[in-house]
Amino acid sequence: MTDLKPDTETPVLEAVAATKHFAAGGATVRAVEEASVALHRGRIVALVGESGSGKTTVARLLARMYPVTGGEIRLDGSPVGRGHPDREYLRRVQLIFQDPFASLHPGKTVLHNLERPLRIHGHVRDRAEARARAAELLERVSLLPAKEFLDKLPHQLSGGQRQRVVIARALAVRPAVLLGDEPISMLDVSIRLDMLNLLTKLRDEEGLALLYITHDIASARYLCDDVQVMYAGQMVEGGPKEDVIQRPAHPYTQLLVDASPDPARDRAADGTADEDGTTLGEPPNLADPPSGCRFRPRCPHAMAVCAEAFPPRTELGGGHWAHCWLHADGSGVTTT
Amino acid sequence: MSVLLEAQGLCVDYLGGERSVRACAEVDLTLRRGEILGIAGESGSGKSTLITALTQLQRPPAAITAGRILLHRDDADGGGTVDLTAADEKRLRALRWREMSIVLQSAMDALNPVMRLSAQFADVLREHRRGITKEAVAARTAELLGMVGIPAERSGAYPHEMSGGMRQRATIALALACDPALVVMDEPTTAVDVVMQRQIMKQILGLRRRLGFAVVFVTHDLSLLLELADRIAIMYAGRIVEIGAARAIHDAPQHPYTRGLRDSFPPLHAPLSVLHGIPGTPPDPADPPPGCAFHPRCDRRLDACDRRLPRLGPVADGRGLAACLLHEHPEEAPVS
Amino acid sequence: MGQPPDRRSILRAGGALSLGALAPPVLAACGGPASATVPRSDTVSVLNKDTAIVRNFNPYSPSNHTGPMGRYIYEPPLWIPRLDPAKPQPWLASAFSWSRGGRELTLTLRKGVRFNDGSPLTLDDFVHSLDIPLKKPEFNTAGVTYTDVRATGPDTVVLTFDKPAYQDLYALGQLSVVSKRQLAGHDLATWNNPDPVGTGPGRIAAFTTNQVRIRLRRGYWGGDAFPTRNLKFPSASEDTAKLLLLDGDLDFASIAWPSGQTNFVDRDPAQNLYSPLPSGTIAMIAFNHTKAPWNDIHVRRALSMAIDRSAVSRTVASGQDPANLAGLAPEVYGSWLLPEYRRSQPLDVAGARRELAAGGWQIKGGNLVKDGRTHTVSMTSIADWPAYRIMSAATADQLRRHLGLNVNLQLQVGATFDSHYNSGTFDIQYRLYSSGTLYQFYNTLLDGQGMLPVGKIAASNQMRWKNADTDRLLAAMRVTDDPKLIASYAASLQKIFVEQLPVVPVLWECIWAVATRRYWTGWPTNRGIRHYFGFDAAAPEAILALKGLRRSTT
Amino acid sequence: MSSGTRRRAIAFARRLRFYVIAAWSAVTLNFLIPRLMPGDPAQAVVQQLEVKNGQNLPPQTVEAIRKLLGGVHENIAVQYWHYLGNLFTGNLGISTGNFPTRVTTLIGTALPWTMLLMGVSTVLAFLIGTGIGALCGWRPGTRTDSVLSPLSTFLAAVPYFWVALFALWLFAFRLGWFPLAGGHDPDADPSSPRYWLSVLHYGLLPALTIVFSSCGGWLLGMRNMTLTTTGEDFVLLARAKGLSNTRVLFRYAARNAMLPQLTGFALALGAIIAGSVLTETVFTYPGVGSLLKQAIDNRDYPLMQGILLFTTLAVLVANFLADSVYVLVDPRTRAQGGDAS
Amino acid sequence: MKPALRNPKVLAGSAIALLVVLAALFGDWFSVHALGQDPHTLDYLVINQPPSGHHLLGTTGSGEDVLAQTIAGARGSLVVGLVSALISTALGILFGVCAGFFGGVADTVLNFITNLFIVMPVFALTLIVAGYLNNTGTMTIALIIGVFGWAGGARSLRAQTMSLRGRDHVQAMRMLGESRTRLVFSEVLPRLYPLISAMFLHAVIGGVLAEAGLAFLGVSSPNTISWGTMIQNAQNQNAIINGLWWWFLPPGFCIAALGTATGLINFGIDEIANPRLGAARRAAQQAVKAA
Repeated sequence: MTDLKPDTETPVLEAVAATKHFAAGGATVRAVEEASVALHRGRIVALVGESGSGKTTVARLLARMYPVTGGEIRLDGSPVGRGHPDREYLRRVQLIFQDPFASLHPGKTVLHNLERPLRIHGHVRDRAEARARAAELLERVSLLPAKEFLDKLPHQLSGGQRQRVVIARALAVRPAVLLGDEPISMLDVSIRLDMLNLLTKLRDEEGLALLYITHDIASARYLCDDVQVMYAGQMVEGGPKEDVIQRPAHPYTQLLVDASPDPARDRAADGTADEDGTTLGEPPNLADPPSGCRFRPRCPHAMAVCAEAFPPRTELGGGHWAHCWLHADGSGVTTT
Repeated sequence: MSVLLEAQGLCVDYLGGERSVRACAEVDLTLRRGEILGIAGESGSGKSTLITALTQLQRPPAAITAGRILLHRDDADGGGTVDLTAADEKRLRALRWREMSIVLQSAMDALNPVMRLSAQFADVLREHRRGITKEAVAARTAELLGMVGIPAERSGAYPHEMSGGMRQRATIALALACDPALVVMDEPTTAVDVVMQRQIMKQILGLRRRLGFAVVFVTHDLSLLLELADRIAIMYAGRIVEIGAARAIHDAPQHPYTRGLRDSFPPLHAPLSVLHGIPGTPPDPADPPPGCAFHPRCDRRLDACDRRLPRLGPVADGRGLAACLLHEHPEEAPVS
Repeated sequence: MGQPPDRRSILRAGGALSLGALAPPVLAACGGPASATVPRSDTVSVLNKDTAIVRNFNPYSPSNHTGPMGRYIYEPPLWIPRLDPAKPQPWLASAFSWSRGGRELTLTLRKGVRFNDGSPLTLDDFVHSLDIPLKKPEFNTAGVTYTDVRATGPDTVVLTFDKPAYQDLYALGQLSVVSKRQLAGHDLATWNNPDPVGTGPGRIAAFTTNQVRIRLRRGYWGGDAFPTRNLKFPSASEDTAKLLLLDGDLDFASIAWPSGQTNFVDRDPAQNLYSPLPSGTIAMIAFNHTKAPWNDIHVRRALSMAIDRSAVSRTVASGQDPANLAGLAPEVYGSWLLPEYRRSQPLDVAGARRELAAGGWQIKGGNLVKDGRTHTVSMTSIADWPAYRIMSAATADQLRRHLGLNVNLQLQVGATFDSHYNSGTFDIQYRLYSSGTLYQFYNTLLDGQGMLPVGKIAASNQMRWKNADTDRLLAAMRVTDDPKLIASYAASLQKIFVEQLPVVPVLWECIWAVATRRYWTGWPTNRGIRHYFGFDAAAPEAILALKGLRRSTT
Repeated sequence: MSSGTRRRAIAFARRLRFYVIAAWSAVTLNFLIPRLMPGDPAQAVVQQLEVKNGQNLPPQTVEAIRKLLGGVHENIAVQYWHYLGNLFTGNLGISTGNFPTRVTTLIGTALPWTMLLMGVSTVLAFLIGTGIGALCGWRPGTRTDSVLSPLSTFLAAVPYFWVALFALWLFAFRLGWFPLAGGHDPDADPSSPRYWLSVLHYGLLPALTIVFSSCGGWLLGMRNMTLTTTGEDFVLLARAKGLSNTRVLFRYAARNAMLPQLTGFALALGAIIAGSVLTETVFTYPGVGSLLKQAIDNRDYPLMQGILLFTTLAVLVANFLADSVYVLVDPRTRAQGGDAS
Repeated sequence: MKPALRNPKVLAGSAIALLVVLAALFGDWFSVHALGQDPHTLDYLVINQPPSGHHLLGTTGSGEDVLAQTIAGARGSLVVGLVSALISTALGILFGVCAGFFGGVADTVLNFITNLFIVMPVFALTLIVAGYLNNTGTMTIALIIGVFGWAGGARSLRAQTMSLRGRDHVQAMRMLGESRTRLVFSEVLPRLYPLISAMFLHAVIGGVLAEAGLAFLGVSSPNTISWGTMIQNAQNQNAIINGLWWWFLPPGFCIAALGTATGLINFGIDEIANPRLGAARRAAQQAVKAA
């Protein structure tokens, strides 16, 4: 299977048609269906979608926190096994959790938190070396003066500082890929940008491949190179960020962009007819999803064909693609 | 428009064994009938404390230690002015929900998990409309749910049986049950998705237009307020640092913090540039810096900023109020 | 009742008033006299400490809980008086005689006896009753030893024994004579016999889980001279029984009461009675004669001399006095007891030391040492009975004080304690010993014939005492009914017992009589005891004791 | 919603499977435990007889008695098979300590007393403790709370029988307000109203002592749960609605705070038979606890087995009921669908 | 540690507990040398004496010094409490944490056993087994109490562990390549310490109470002086009926005091872990004062 990619380089980490179903109380929750995403060295991909869209599941599949039901995960082009990842894998792929307050053991110092990965992966031999390396890591995430932070306990740090420690800890294993699961959503507004700038720096200076999961399109646009939009477990659209955000092809992407707060938006133009309280419905129950395109019940352009099958991938040019029957009339190269 | 609610010199302290923490300091606010007043602030800014105090719902160890809250009642409701801080429990109970109601951040937590929705509506209707018939309760419940786009038959559901968005809309409908003059909303859209957030905002605007209630809308998301509120108050470290019309806050923020906050939101459509949030971290409410609490993070800091507490006063061009020495001594130049 | 209200009834009234507000109907119903049908003052109330909660009067059940009630329903062929067990008395058998050198016993059935259902006691019933233990050994709960039962005349029955059985009459005092007609068609292994038919004066009048009422009938063969026809047997633990006695709800209980004199009698000396009655039972120290140093007479004597028996008695404080040298209670075995053994062993620490020295023993570090070998002293006692905990602890304390011996005292529950005794896996045991006749007293304790090795469960001579003289004397005693011969054997056995000290008698064990004279007097006391009463009495004694009661006049 | 119904059915089946396996395990354990212990029932019976008779029994008699009382000569597998078979026919065997009474008869006689006394007092303790606990948790720091909460800690730690013995001495003996022993007036005719009133009177002191020493635990549990619950948003909202305090307390705070208490209550209800040993020993109450004590004293295997079985089944049934009640009072448990993270 | 020591409840509770521990450790020495009383000495001259200068808490029915016995009883009771608590806590951790952390088949099996022990009539079983194994000493009693008493703790540990297992910091350490055993010991267990210590304290007093109950029913070790056997002896010799309050009250009171102590410590820990509990009270008091 060949993919047309703007970048011909082999992706560091890739999910190919990854599917994940969970068994829950006698039902099957179809959390992710044939989702593909490729992470390249020195590029940031943003995965955008509402909560429950499966974007976190994709990240965890990439981190191999649980096995795929279908499809595969490839590291440096070669498929990986289904079991729990070995240390080799974890040395290449690291995941950053959403909540910096819960990600650090509350009883352990910053140093201890950084020392463990260094030791596990054999990057240091003794305490002194660990301390030095840990300080370096803190400097890389701009926690200065680093020495002062080493002996602090998590509760003595602010949310932003904690998230920096979390990132430093992930960097300690010297990974090639960072998977960020909404890494800034729990932080104060005023410090979010710094965190995004830090991630940008890591991409630019260290060539990390980054997956940035968020529901905030504006921050995705600020940070990433490419955007992929998920809805109810399915990838609906993707491509270079400005193509997707400024010229969304999929009705869901359009809805998402329209709904996002934009201070620059003209309020006078916003007195829309929606004020009467009609609603656009809600995401489907993934234990019993609609057939075909799962956005169909909410889609203003829904057609008969939408119920029959999930639309194929339509290339819209410039790496921009969408899964939507509106665009699947042969205007682009279709693959599955 | 006439004034509905006034807070004068309001102070709220968290009483502790040896030292108390002042969460809200000398807050002065005026809310007019039918107005949407946004209160924006980051975690620890005292915004949630402020609204629990405004609604007299503060629980130990929080206590109002100074100031008044004046509620000016409509002639239709008997008229007169009530100082909520001095009203006894019985008096307050009579005012609650009829004059002021509240919508909390998480509807899941705010609704009693073991009561059907209808029972929670009936509870409040029976309390405030003595002698109301069963049929009337059912009819009113259906009407209220209809206003937020929930089918009446869903009233028999338990909270956990509804989706997050539906729950949140239900609590908004519940808040409107007794036609209050004031609805206080504490981050009502934080727990829902962007699309649902947009819907709820539109519904609030629409309902406000139809029913004429005033809204105090509290959030950490200034970008949201800029689209929704008529006026916005910015809180920092327990104090209001700036109040002004939404447009003015967006176009010409007077306080350095407001400016920083506004610039912390990357644009959705405007050209991208590298942005920086506000350096440093928000202060610990238990140990605020002396003088202006913002001075350690301020890039336009003056010499006196760490000594003198700026008062909230009119800014030079009369576009609202700000609490910053820059406006008290406009001639003095920034230090750094 | 016509008495001025005492403090208790005033208090009770007060309680009723203050509780009245809470639960008026309860107290209105329960505050009155004990019974509407039979006044308390016309009832003899005796403790049933063998709590029966089901109506089980099957006399053959190995585990029936008829307790003291059964004594008024089922009667035995013979009465073995506890105060002179060597002289069995006629009861349902009006006469008995030995023949064939003690291998045949002829019993004559008493005439005119009727069961409590009105039917007459026939020879058929009598034979049937005697035959059941033979046909079904599992129901031989009385422990009879005859091998054949035969009716030989209109009112005579002959019991055949394998060997001379002069000393085996005791079991006939335990046997219950039953109605063949009533038993017919019932499987003794499954039948509870809820309405027992017996020759005794009593009938079950009411049965509840807490109390059994017995009504005495007219027409009892032994006469109608009972002070009342109403008996009741409330069930209670011994602790509660004491409260019931103090409250006057119980007339009589057979329970030990530490400091009973001060805590019961002294509260109301006119009414309350606490009397430890002699029973022929002793509290003793038993030695394992297969083990050194206990097989050394000097050690046994030294131990015996180092015990201050009156101090132990005072510590136990419930009435057990020091036992005499022979361990034979004068009230029970008085006719055999040698006068020189009537005294108790006094405390003689110097003597004890001399004995140890004579045996070549030293005490080092609290242990017994001889020839370079060290022996620790391990004493076990029974945990179930508080008196034995105290007795053994006090004895151990004294050996420590007087001889410097460290006694390692262990308490064990009955089952464990006995199983160690029976299999001979013990050093010293502090235990209760009781046996019926004088012969049984020595035979069970000391008979060395067929002695079992350590580890096997023995039913007698568990201490593994081996003494040729003892065995010879016991064998001779078994086959004679000549009182003179028996007396001489008894004297010789006493000598061996006192001089060789196979066991060290410490205190008498008692049967206690705790009674109030509120409604009845004439209770057995240690002064002028005639018959036992209550739980520990055999049927004839219980009936006779009841007849001896009189209405209280105070 | 059909998938929901199916899920519920599956969940129910799973629960049921647990109860069946648990019951079987309990039954087996009850069979094994007495048999793994040293000593045998005949020994105890013979010993008692010998003490009573004052002489030893002939060896063949002892052997015969051992056989009669179901000595341990059979293969244990055969015994187990018989035991299971008998269970299904409701035959728990014959008590050796009360030979030849059936175990079912004994338990049948004793069970109503225990159920009455322990059942009523457990419910009372639960209601009182939970009620006061809710009030204390609702208004923490008030005088009632600051007296009652530490007091409950103390009460929960006092040995029950110690209190009971003291109460017996004070109220029954010194003051004479209550009878000293038993479950009813032994002189009253069981069909008369006086008898039934006496049952109340006799049960009052034991019940009060139980309530006294066990309501502290409920109180503390409910207090802390209420305190936690009053911090919940829905209680805040209920207050904001202007509902009366009692309504907020009962409909919102206590109602939710009580949910965890119910599980404990079910366990307590199930445990009443086992817990009755101390009470019934102190008050000579004619219930299963006294019976169990007697069975242990007599090494009465069949009776012990029977009581254990009853007790275990009681706990299982109580748990099953609690599960069911929980589903009724907490709608969230009704549709426990799985969800992916 | 600091907030714990500042909490008055923890302080009071610890003080009582410390006193009991001291009595258990040095009680014998103290009795013999400071009081001049050996708890094992039976003095028939001073039976049932009320408290006096010589016998500060009077004597028992066998002439033992009640104070010396009460002090000696601390060891007996505490040993049962501690040993049984150690066993039940260890089993609780083993079953609860393993089931909660490893999940899957291990969880199914372990959780089933746990639930089984929860529904088994534990006190009755303890009573029966202890009744059979009598005379085997305090340790056996403690063992039995511990072996039958772990299930409740295991259940809450399992729930806590399951929730901890899903916490981000555990997942994060796992993602860093930490081994599962190490995760249990360094990430999960330390966070369970408050729960485990509360469980342990609870189990200690549970063990002491169970031993007392068993002693009262006559199935505890008769050779050891514990508060339970003291009450049993007092009861056996009719201390209450005979009005010997000085014999009957101290051991029960000591048990209650130890129980209160553990309760107070648990309370205090709760307040520290859940500040609302404590703060609410203080604030309410302040508010009352202010008003």
